[in-house]
Parts: sequence; C-alpha cells; structure tokens
Amino acid sequence: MLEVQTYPTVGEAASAMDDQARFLGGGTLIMNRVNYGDRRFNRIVRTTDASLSEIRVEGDRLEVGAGVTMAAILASRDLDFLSPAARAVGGPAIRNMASVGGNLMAPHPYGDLAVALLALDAVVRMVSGEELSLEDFLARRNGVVRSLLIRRPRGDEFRFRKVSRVKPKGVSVMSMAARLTRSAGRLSGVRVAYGAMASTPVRVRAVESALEGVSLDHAGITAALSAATEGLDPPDDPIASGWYRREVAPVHLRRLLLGEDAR
Amino acid sequence: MKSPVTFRLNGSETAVFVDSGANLLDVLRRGCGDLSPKYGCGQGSCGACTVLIGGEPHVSCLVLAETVAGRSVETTGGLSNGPDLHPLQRAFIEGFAAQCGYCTPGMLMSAKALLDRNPSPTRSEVEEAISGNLCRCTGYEPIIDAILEAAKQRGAA
Amino acid sequence: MAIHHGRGFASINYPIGMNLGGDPSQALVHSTPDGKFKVTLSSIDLGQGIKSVGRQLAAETLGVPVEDVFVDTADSDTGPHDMGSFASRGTHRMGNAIIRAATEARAQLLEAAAEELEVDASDLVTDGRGNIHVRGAPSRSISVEATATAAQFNQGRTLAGRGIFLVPLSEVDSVTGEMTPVSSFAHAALIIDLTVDDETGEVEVQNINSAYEVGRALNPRLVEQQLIGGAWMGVSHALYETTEPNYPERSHGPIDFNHYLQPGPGDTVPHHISVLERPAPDAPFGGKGPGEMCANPVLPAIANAVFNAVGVECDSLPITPEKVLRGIRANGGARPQGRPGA
Amino acid sequence: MNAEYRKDLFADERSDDFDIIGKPVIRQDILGHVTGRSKFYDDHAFDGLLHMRCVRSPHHHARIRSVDSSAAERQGGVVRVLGGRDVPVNTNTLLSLINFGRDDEPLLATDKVGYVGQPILAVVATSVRAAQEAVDAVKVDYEELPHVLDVEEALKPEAPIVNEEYPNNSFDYFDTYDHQKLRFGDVETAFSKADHIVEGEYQMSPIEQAPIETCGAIAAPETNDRITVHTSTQALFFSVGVTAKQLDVSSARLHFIGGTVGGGFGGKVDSHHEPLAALACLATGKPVKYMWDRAEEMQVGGPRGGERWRIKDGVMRDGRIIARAFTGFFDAGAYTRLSSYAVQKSTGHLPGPYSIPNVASNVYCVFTNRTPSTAMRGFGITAVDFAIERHMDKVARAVGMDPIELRILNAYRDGDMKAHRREAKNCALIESCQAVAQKTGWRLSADAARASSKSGGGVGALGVIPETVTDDEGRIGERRRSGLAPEPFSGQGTRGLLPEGHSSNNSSAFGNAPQREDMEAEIERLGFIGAAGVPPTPQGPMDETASSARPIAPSETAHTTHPAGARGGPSLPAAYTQRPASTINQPFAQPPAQAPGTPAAQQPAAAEAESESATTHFQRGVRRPGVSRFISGSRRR
Repeated sequence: MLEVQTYPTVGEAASAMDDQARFLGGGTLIMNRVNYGDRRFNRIVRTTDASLSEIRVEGDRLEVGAGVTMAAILASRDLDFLSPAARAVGGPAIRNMASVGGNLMAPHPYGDLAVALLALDAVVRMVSGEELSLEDFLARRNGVVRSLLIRRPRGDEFRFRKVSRVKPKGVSVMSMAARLTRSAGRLSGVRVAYGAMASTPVRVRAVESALEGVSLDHAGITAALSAATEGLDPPDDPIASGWYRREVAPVHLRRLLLGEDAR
Repeated sequence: MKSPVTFRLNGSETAVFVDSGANLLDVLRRGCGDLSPKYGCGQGSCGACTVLIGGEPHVSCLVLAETVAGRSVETTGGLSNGPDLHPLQRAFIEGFAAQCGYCTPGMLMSAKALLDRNPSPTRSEVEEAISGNLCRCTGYEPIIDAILEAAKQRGAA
Repeated sequence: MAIHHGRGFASINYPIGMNLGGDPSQALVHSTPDGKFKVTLSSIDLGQGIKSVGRQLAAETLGVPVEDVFVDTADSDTGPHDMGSFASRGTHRMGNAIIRAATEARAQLLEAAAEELEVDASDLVTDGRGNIHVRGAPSRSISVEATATAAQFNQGRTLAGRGIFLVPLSEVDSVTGEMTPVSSFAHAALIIDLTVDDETGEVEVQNINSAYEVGRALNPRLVEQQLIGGAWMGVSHALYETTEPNYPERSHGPIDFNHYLQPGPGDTVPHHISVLERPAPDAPFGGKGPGEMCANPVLPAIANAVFNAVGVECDSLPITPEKVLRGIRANGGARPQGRPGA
Repeated sequence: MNAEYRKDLFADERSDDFDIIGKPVIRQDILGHVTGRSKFYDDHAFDGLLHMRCVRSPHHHARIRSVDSSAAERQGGVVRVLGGRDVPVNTNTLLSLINFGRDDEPLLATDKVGYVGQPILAVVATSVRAAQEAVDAVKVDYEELPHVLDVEEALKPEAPIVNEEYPNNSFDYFDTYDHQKLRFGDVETAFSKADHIVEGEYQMSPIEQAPIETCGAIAAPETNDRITVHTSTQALFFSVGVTAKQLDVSSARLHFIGGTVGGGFGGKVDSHHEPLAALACLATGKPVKYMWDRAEEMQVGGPRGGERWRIKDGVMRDGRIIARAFTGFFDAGAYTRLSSYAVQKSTGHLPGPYSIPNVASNVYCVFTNRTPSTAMRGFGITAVDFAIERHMDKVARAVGMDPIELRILNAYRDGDMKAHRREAKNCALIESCQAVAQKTGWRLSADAARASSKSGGGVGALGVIPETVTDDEGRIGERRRSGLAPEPFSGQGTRGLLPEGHSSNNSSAFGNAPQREDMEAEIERLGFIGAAGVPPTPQGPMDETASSARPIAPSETAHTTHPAGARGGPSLPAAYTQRPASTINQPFAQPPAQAPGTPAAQQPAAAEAESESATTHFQRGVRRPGVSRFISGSRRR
C-alpha cells in the first residue's frame, strides 16, 4: 500500500523523509513511478507550503523556489533568460506541473533546466539551510531542496540549445548551456554544461578552460571544440548512441557558441 | 485508504472518495464517471488524459488526485454547452480532424487552453500547444488546421 | 557545414483484400417501421472509418438519404460473422457484403412500394431523398417512410437484407508459389524532397508529392485522412521508429513515447496529393482500401532521397542521423548526386 | 495539404453519378469523438472491477524450474493467481482458426520462456497496485538457456531451439519445406545472360503499432451464465474463437462487444487479452480488466517484425530487368502468430509492381528469442516494398537510367503474367508515376510520358507463364543438418522443369456469387462503365494514342531464354520435368506418373480431389479436441 502524507511546511515534510519515501513536487517523475507500481518506496511526502513556489528578486540575484514550475518561469519576466530552457521541457501540460526541484532530480536524458542552471553556477539551498553548488548537489541528489540561488546573466552572455529529434518537443539528444563572460573582449570565466551526455547534467571543464582568454570566433574556439567531449563517456539510449553524441557534440557546441542557426 | 476530495468538475461541485496515491485520471473516470479523458500511458507522454485545472492543461495521469481539492477541473465531457458544440468541436468535425478519436479529448483540452489565452494563435503556437498530445492516425495536420479554423470562427462570432 | 537537398522517388502497388484465408464477411440491413435503416456488422472501426463508409455504401445502394442509415458495430450477438479489420479487407469484403444486404433490402422496399402504388417493382426508382417513384413519372410516388409503414403494418413484409461476401480460399503451391493472393491492387507513386545536414546526419523532409490510385474515393475526405496520416507514418517509419534501436540486440528498447520517437506536430510536411481512380472489378463501387498502403512508398522514397542528397546508401531502417553520419564519414564526405528528372 | 482528383484518368471505366458515394459525408462516429462520449472498451463501468497484471520473464530464454506464488496469494487485495495449468487449452496458434500451423504458444508459460516479457502467471486483484505488488512477490526459479536473436544465426546448425514445436527454428511449409518458394521461369540462366547483376540487402526495423489506446479487454459475468467481453480487438470473431478454444467453452456463452477502437494498426489482432480476462472472470465470478500499460504495449506487445531481404537482379543495358531473386527472412520472435501468413502474403507480392519474366524467392518465417511479432499496417509488404524500391534506384544507377523511366519501362500492365501465375488486371502504376512526375516537373521521355497500363501488356514472354525450373532444396531439417545457404538454388538439390503455361490451380480472385438473385446489385448502380465492372473483365479497349513505351522483347528472347533441357548439366529424367496439377502439396520428389503437359483445366478429377481434401481437413480441424465449436476458415498448412 502507498501512503500519502501532506505537511503544511516544507520543513516538516523534509523531516518526514526516509529511504521509503519520495517527495512529491510537480508529480511528473513520482506519479509515473506510482502508476507503474514502483515498490522502492511506499510513502509519498508532499507539502502545501506556498513559499516553495516563490520567485524572489534582489538586484541581479534571484532565489527560485523548488516548487516553481516551468510554466511559472516562462511567465516571469525576471527569469526571461531561463525561458529557452524551461520551454524545452515537455508540452504545456507537463510545464504546468514540472518543477525546478524535480528537474534537478530527473534521470537521464531529462533535466534540461538543470543544464542551464549549471552553466549559471546556481547554488542549491536545502530545506536544512545548507547551501551547495548545483554540481555538488547533482553528484549526490538527496535531501529536499528549498530553492535555487541564481545570478542573472548579463546581456546575451547566456546561451542554451537543445538538440531533439522531434519538433517542437522531444527528449534531448543533448542539451547545452554556456555563460560566455568576457573580460577585455576575451572570454574569461566561461561556464559550459551539457545534458544527456552523462548520467546527470555535467559541467565540461575541458571546454571551459579551452575557452579561457580566447575570442569568440571560429579560430578562437577551435581548441574548445577539440576538447568538446574530453573526459565524457556519453550514454547509449533509445534516442542516440554514445558514439553519435560524442561525434556531434563539437558541431552543436560550435553552433551554440557562435550562435549559428539551428535546423 | 480512501479520503474525500471535493472540487468543481465542469462547473459542478463534485465530491469523491479517492484511494491513497490515486491519480486524477482514474478518479475522474472511475470515481466521477467522466470517461472523456483517456488512458494512453500513465507516464505523461501521450496527452490523451489532458484536462484543465484552474484553466491550465495538466496530464491527469500524473496529478495526485487529492491535490485538486477546491480547484476547478474541466474535461472534454463538459466542453459543449448542452447541445451547443464548442467552436473547437465543430472545427474538428468539419475538418475531419479525428480518426480513431482516442486522442481527441486530450487534444481539445490543450487546444481550449491555448484559445482561452491566445484567441488568434499562429500555426507554430498551435504546434507548441499540442506538443504534448500524441496522435497516431492523422499526422497532426488536420488537427492543427482545425484549431486554427476554430480560432477564426470564434473571432468572427 | 552544409545542408544538402535530395529528391527521391518510389512507386508501389498494394494487395487489397488478401485471399489466403478464405475469409468471409457478413452484413445485415433492416428497416424501422418509418423507413430508417440499420446496418449491423461486426467490423471494427479503428479510425479508418468503416462505420462511415459502410453507412454511405448502404445508403447509396438502398437509394435513401445517408441520414436515414446508421451502422451498428461490433456486437457478436447482433452483428453477423466477419473475419476482422485487417489486411485491407474491410472496405472490400464488408463493403461488398453491405451492398448485397442493402440490395436485398432495396428489392423488398421496391416490392412493398409497388404493392402500394399498384405497379411493377421493376418500374420503380428511388430519388435518394426518401421517395420512390415510377421511372419517368415522379408524380406517381410514395415515400420510403410510408412504404416501410405499409410493409410492416399492412403487408406483413420485412424490409431487410442479408449479405455475405466470400472470396474462396486460395491455396499456395509448395513448389512454384502459385496462388491467387488478392482481389485487386491499389497503387502509389511518390516524390520526396528533403535536406541532409552533413555535420549531424539529420534529415528533414521538406515536401511530399504523391499520386495514389485508390479505385474510387468512396468518401474523399476519409481517403485524404488516410493518405495524410499514412504519409506521416511513412516518414516516422523511415526516420524514427524502432522498438529495438540496436536490433538484433534487444538493448535500449523504449517503454514510453518520449523514447519511442515519432515526428511531432512541428514536423508536418507539406503534401500534395493526386488521387487516381481506376475502379477495381469486384470492389464496392470499385473502391480499394487506401489505409494500409499509403505509408509504404514513403520509406524507400526517403532512403532514395537521402542517397540523392549525400550519396549514402541507407538500406537499414530507421535512417537515423547516426547511420547517415557514419555513411558520410565512410565516403569521406557528402557526395551529392544532382537533381533527378531535371 | 491539398488534394487533386484526377478524374480525367480512367474516366472511361467509371461513372461518378452518385448521391452519396464520392461525397465528403461527415463521419458517423465523429460527434462521439469530439464530445468524449465514444465508448471504447475501457469506457464501461463495473462495480467491483478486478484488475490483472502478469508475472513476466526477465530472460530471453530460460527453463522454469519452479514458481512460488504462495506469498503473493496471501497479499491484501489479491483474489486469484492464474497459471498455465488453469487454462483448459493453454497452447494455441492464432491461425489455427483457419487451420494453418501448429499450436505453439502458451497463453501462460509453464515449462520455459522464450522471450523477455513472456507472461507466466496472471494476478487478479482488487486494484492495479495490489496486483503489481503481488507480481513482485512471486518467486520464479529460472535456468537460463542460450538464446538467439538474429534470423540468420537462428537457421544455423548450432543455434539453440527457440520453439520446440518447430525445432529447426523455422516454420514448416506444406510439411515439406522450411520456407515458402516462388519459382517462375529460370533465374539462373537469365542471370548468365544479363548485362548487369545488381545485388542488395535491406533491413526493416521492428516497429510498435503504438495505438494511443493500449490493448485490453474487460470480461464481466452476464445473466444466463454468459460472459460479456468488451475488447479492443481488431477481429471480433477471431477473439471469440480463440477464447472459446482456449477456455474450452461454447461460443454461445460469449458475448463480445467492440468496434470502437483507439487505433490498431495491426497490433490488436493477437487476441491474448480476451481469453485471459474471460478466464479470470470465470474463475472469480467478477468483472476483470486486463489492460496493458504503455511499457507492456511497447515491449511485450507484438511489433512489426524485423525483416531482412536480399535481392539479386539481372538487368539488360536498356533497363529491362530479366531476372530477380529474393531471399527473405521474417523475424517471428518466439512464436508463430501471423508471421507464417505474412511470408506467403509477401511471396504473392513479389517481384513488386513490375513484370519480370524470371523470378525466384525463398522466404523464411524464423523463430528467435524475442517478442513474437505480429501484424502491422502493410503487413508482409512494407519491408518488401522498401527493399524493392531501394533496389530499383540501384538498378537505375547501374544502367544509367532515370529512376522513374526505369519503373515505367518495367511496370506491370493489364494482361502481363505475374510471378504468382495470375494475369495482371486493373493496373495503374504507370499512370501514378506519370501523375507525380508531371506535377513536380520531373521530365520524362516522350515514350514514358505516353505509356499506359492499358496497352502493351501481355506481349511476348511477359504474357505467359514461362517454362519454370524448380528444385526441392530446403526440406525441413536439411538446413540445420547441412548448413545449406538460404538463397534460391543455392544447393545441389534435384532440379525439375515445369512446362510453359503450367498452373496447379485455378482459384478465383473474385467473390462468391450472391446467395440469392435479389442480393446482386445492378452493375450500373455501382458506377462501373463497360468492361470495368463485375464479374472479371476481359482486357479493356486499347487506347490508340498510348504508346507501349516498352521495347518488345524479340520473340527469340521471349521464348528461348530458358529452353527446355538446355540447362547446364545432364538433362533431367522425364519424371522430373513435368509436374501435374494434382501434385500440389505433395512432396516434389514423388510425382505420380502423369502424361506430360496436361493442362490443369482438363483435370476436373484433380480439382475435385482438391476440394474434397479441403473438406476433410476442415472436418478434422473441427473435431480436434480443444478447437472452437466454430471456426473462421479452412486452409492447409
């Protein structure tokens, strides 16, 4: 039997969690498992805490509640830079349900928003108050997330691209995000992240360092393209093989960096 | 374990007992007797169960039923006003936009959500609006055309 | 980086009404006391439209308005035997059974009317609007409704018909393969225009031009439904679908629609259709079922167009970006073949 | 989308003067669809509905050592656990209803499993969740066996046996061969005379029918000791017949309701849900629903099978294809279902819509350790057409010819003889090619643009059944013993020669006569003009303006391509050179003594024997224990 426990605050909900429980956010991940009789858990924990759905703005610093949906991101002017990533998730019905927190937990090849957040150096604030980098969170993926802390990117420095075989909406062959910060006309402190290229969304440090100090043009990014899949062993799945992902990653990285037209 | 849930279904107050962990699709179909939303996957990947909650489309197979307490739920079963069909229904009929008809109720709900918010959508907005609704028969084109036609008719009315 | 244009052609025929099982279909038609007709079958409507086509065939054959006919299917207590809705047999086999049942019911309808009008039944015709009159003398008429009422309450006559259509079983010869496999063939020829991205192997279908020969379009809109949806499925089969991406190995089989790929609503392809009608002898009004065949020419036409675009032989389905890319690599680059038919 | 109707074409064969036919009448079912009120099988409410889930094999191939469902049976909500022993007639093959093939597939596996996902137990419980939990609580002890997944690997001597009923991993045709043959003319001699040989191999992927409504059935007790079954079947009486047979109940007790189905595409013919749901209904006295979830639909439901086709063409410089040989493999998966039939359907389709004077094929229904495949839209044809039309482009390149011109040159026309030994009629391939070329500006030569399906057919060699070389290769078990290659004429078997015009039967492609005269519609009311209508047409009037656009083969080519007795090697004994009609289905090696060249039509006695033997088969089938009281047809293996 499956038990559902509803708590008024996220704190109480978090303390009710154990390895037999799953935290219900938008439902798109957990209810699928429930419908298919997943017996790795026998309790659903949820909260009616409205604070989870808040978007708080302090200058260029934003705090996005874990319960904020993709649809809410699309509706928020403050989060306009996340629109391409939020729009890449599901159809309208899924976007009305899928939450930021859930996207961090989504298994391969899902988690397109998390790819964007990785490239934005988002910080995860847990219900416990602990703060950790999204990269560290993705490595362990446990605990209940309260919110994400994001610094708004400047101008057009943030790029997101999802490669999918089905239009207008399909699962990722890969997704890519980059924050192309510059110093004195040269790239500096760049962040690049991939989705569907590893078991979780990942930062691609080899590419980031190859972009350090170069100009954003064909010649400048050559080394970065060569390093596009360094250290990665992309998975095989029904959408594409690891071989294919590895072969086309440099192409899509170039298109992302240089803003070339997607097909 | 069953618990009572009260919500508005197509404008009428509805109370129903739901099993712990039940999804909204099962509750609408078996608890409320509204058979218009269809089961196609239980995974949120086909859209046949799409209903509107608070006017917004949701895949009801992934909605924990008790979360709709106090909210308004709309289904294709309530789309027509008595015998008067909704412009979308008329456009689907005249545009031959259904074959087996199994995806149709979900398509209509996604389309209604679009037109309620955006009375004169572009073709690509229509494609985006039904991007979570699968159809295996029609190739989508007659459906897209019918939704655009319904928007036109509604604008003209 | 380059996008290459390709054009490909394929033509096919398709067996209508497979005949290797000796499969019959039956239909019953009867009238209500006010001259409305019910057609009872055990056909299955999977979306192909047998309820609608059956209704049109019955109404045309009876000579009554289509609104006065309804098809009831499928209930094994009321609908007589039918093998099923598969192998492009529905329209052909059941259509013929319906015509026979409706013909018998029409004969009784005309006999009942003849008795009321005191004329010979062979002198009567229907006007398709619910009336029966003497050929060449529209003023000597009686409505179908009045005829049915008279038949059932005064004459003690049923207005009903039975139909069975059986193409006898064809044996297959063990040594030569000699057989009589089908009743007729539908035809199609199709030209695909597409592009191939030589960096990613991605194929995008741009345009479909087709000619489908369907015997007779019994309902043109139903035919178009099938041809549009079928061409979509052809694109899907050619480029997307497989339950076993690593066939014959069984790994990575998809279990949901996110991983079982099909073109989405943003992948629709402009499609110009030409419908040809060479009525098939022995088919209902000459109509051949268009539903099954219409995807078939799309698969090879796409493969042929991919070859035309980049010189890669795609002989294994589906034609994934990976297969195209591997082919381009193996050839040392894209090898466009030039526009055919120019 | 836009559609044009080429009413100008074939206008002389057609009247379009109708009230309702040809009109865009609104669908009868559409109002139900747009209001959500159409009743699909799951749209029926029952009090106390029980749900069914199956315990399934996690292995490709394994022996079942033991099954322990005791813990599952004690779990809350579980009403009944059913196994193979609970099914009165557990083993079935779908086409037993037309007397084709041997029963080879258990409804619920008992001794071994042959594919991942094969059902072993069916758990009936008060909720889906309770059934799922009980499924998890069943313990099955397996001994894994070696498995084979590739069709050609499966035919090799060392391959594991997938299906004990067919221990050579291939379906038995006519109790004689491990494949279906097509032999028409003499491909080997023609290959030796061809200017080009073009070869290719083509592979179809397994494809899910993917109806949005998943397969299923609800069985509920009715009054009068009957069961009502609401079903998604595509074949109502197939499902009735299978259920009556497997449950060993009279069909009088079965009331099946369906007909409004959420897409099928061939995947709803298999009739597995109805017997299981009805069995559970009988066992519990309650309404029971067995509905696949999407994961089952995708991986347990029978897909379109993977097919592999090899084609070898002999082509002349001018583009005429003079010989075509096929080797085809249908991947049936672990059990036959409909694949045996698809092999014959595809054989009847060869060599595509082209007239080729020499054709041979060997097509195999092969068992592998995967989900049994089944029908799908275009069953038996889609993959062949893919292969043929890919191949036609390769032929066009080999001879440097425009691809459409090549098709028109080789296209079949009214009066041509098809490889399955029937005259082509009602052809329209050429006109279809011309129509699409015309509107896209694809330039055709004047000859090709003027060609017509109605003229130039049946001329010379293309109008007759040629003298035909036969063989007796590929007898059941031979390949497994010797590793014989699968291609036609690949071994050293005995060759035979059938005379020009040889036909073994004369079955009609046309329907039975109406039972009573007043069931026969007047031809004029059906819209046929002149010769176009029922019954079978003679050749239509010749269109004087149409060019034949077909280089007529010189009579020398037409009649001496395969001279009798001129084949390489020693000439064959007379007994092997003639094959009278009555030997159909008899082993080729033992032909009865028969005057050579007796046309089939002159052998009424043989024809009578045929129909008598068919009757015998039918009766024997009906009387077989476990066979349904009614049967859907009659045919031989």
